[in-house]
Amino acid sequence: MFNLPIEGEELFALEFGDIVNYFSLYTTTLFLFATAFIIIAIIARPERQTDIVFGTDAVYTKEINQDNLRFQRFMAIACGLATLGAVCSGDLFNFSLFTALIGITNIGIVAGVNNRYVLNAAYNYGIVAMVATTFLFGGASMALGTCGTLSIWELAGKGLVPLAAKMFLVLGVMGEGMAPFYIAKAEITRAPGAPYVLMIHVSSLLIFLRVIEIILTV
Amino acid sequence: MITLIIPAVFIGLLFHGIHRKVIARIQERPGPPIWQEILHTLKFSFKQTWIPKTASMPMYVFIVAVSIAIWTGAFYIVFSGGSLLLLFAVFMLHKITEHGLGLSSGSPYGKFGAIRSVMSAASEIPLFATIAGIYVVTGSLMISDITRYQEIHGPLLTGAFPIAIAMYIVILSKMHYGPFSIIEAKEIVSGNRTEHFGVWRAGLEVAYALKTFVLLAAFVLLFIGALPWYLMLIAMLIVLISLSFICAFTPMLSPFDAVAMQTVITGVLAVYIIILGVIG
Amino acid sequence: MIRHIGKGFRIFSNWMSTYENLVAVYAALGIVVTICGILMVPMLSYHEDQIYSKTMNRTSTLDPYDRGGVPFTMAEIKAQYPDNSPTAGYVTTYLTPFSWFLANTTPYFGTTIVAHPGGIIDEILYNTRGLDTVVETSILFTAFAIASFLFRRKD
Amino acid sequence: MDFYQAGLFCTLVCVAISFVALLRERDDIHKILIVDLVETTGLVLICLVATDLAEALILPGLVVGISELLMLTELYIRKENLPIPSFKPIKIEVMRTAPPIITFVLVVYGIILSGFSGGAVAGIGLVFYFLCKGYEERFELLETISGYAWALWIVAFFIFMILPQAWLIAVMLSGGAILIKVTTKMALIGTMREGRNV
Repeated sequence: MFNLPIEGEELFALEFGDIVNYFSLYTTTLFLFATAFIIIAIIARPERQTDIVFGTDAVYTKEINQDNLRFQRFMAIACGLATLGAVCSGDLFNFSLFTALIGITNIGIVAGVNNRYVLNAAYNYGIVAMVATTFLFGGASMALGTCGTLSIWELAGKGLVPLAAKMFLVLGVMGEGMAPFYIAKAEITRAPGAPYVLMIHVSSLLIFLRVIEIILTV
Repeated sequence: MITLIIPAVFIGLLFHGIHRKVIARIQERPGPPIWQEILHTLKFSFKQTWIPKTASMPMYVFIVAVSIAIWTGAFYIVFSGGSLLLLFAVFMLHKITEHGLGLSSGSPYGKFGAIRSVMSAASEIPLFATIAGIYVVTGSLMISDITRYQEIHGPLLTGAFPIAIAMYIVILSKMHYGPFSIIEAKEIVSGNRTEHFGVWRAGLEVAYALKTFVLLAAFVLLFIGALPWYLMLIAMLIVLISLSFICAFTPMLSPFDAVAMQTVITGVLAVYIIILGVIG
Repeated sequence: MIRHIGKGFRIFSNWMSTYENLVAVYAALGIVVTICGILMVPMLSYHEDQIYSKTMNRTSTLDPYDRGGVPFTMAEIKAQYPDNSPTAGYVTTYLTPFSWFLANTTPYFGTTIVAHPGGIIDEILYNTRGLDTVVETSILFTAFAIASFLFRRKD
Repeated sequence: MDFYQAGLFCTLVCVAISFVALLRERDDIHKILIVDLVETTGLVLICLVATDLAEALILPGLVVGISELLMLTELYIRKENLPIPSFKPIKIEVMRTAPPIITFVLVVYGIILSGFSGGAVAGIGLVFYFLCKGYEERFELLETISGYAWALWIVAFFIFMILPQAWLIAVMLSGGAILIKVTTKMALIGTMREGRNV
């Protein structure tokens, strides 16, 4: 495996045909973190949001629909699994596919919420997530065209991948994970179901961390 | 290494106290004694503790544990000369705990704090500029390699000044009472920490003290180089006091302005890094 | 002067804080990056030594579906890690009995005259790039789950 | 300038143009159409590699685009609270008598074909049947079958990876499972009318 002074030593590699997944100290940390939050999403009850009735002292808690809750939990777990895949994938295209899956499940987590603002924000976010796949796949395929391979193992440390492909990958991940585009994500966060909504942020930050490792490595 | 954590926590808490004191003196108030934050933490440790009925149960507790765990990990990374990328990861993961703290309780104030922390996601990106810049300059991301590089080529503070600014802004946006600390603005009570009291609050204070200590230590190690421990503490104190001055003199920005400001800074730094990368 | 800068900044931050503008912000970033990409095109050159390079045997009766080798044996595919998948080609050359019959008796299999579907798995790289296939179907599955959940909500 | 560079240049220009369209568009429903355009240019970027691998990568790319489109349009309908159009079934005699036999033929032919394309053929048969005949929805049943078939297909993939000597079983498993999966998924489209969910 590559021995670069970037992310700590390699721990173990998992082979699936031409796609070799690997775990370094760095990716293992991310992996464990995502696992912890998947477990939390599985076992935690959602919080009950309290609202203050304006102009009075009355406080009421919102009820969460049971069907919606199950669906949200399913999507949060799917999102967590996609994140696990994205942080350990050793192949550029496979990474972009996992990232696209994260984008979809993120919208799924809030899709069932009956709030106009949340749905509007989710819709706008969805459009950005769709457009971002162009950059993700474009970045991966430009790397393939100019280097002849997609494997991060083969590319590591050689600096062959052109800057344009790297920029495309980063912009793609920014779109899928909404990394610095704060506003729609802040609206989405208003949705109830804290353990599941938190998964949106966990996944998007982790893929952002991963893509940074990738562009520094290849 | 593990035994060093306890003094680091106390020094971090003391730093928080000094930070409050400096701000108070600049604003011509007497201010609390500098060990006030230590007393706070001890007091919270012995207060009654329970979990709010509306909270999302395991998550409410778990998030405090995660907060302590990641900063303990960061402490270990910085002082064992580990990867800077891992430190960056910890810093981003800290963002998650900020969201989680606010979201887990169900309180509207906590929720506001969490939403503001989601909005200010751009505040983490300058650290990426730091990392990319340091990698371009030194060719390594291992903190041990970077300190060795500085022994040969002199401190990075003079060699790569804009990168140091980026890291400084990152630390500034994490300081209490700073221009960017919209998460803990007083109009939303204590922001995302509103509903965490008793032992949970004490745990958070410990984690935040470690955070301040680790960030300041990382700044000194990355831009000035390895120093003996007493000089290092003095250097950290100087950085802290300079931050306190900024916090005392600047008003808190309104949330969207704070975020827009951070976005602009990030954009400028990104352009700088790309230029540095292309030329270098 | 400072007042104008402050006013401009306020307009900027107000604009940024409207989520209807989100798509436009991303599109603007996309345009900038794409233009950077266009400027860098002269620096990108095609790498000739590609994996899974394309070879077409026009005389084969299996023409568009022919991946080399006899079905159910090893196919010669230039894979990235051949030692990880020594059995590549076991599946990729599989044909349904009917297509096998067509291919053996007529030269028209896969042409417009007999536009007959290929094998069990049309995806040529199921064996070597299988993880892609898994993720791809998971994506479809998830999207379908979301769409049907939204479709069937009664409230 | 070789062919790849020329192709890349043209495609990137197309990407930029489509993004200009996205930048100027204000209407939500039109944004979806433009997004489809943008995705197509992304696929062209993959095509430019022109190897068997590129061919294998296009399918996932296409699927991602289609599935996101499916989800977003549904989200749009939900967001805008659009009512689902109701209409009376057309009363044509042939639509009551023909479906069983046509569906039977198509399903049998699909099973002979097996695999993905077989599933599509059999699925069309079922879509036709449900569109003409079925006024009651059987979402749960179809979904369950489809889900299990999908899981079996993934199991087959892992057999290929871990136990390559058992490839024949895996081929049969995946061929059968994908047939059922595609058939049921397409049949679900036929049931997507506001009927009763049994």
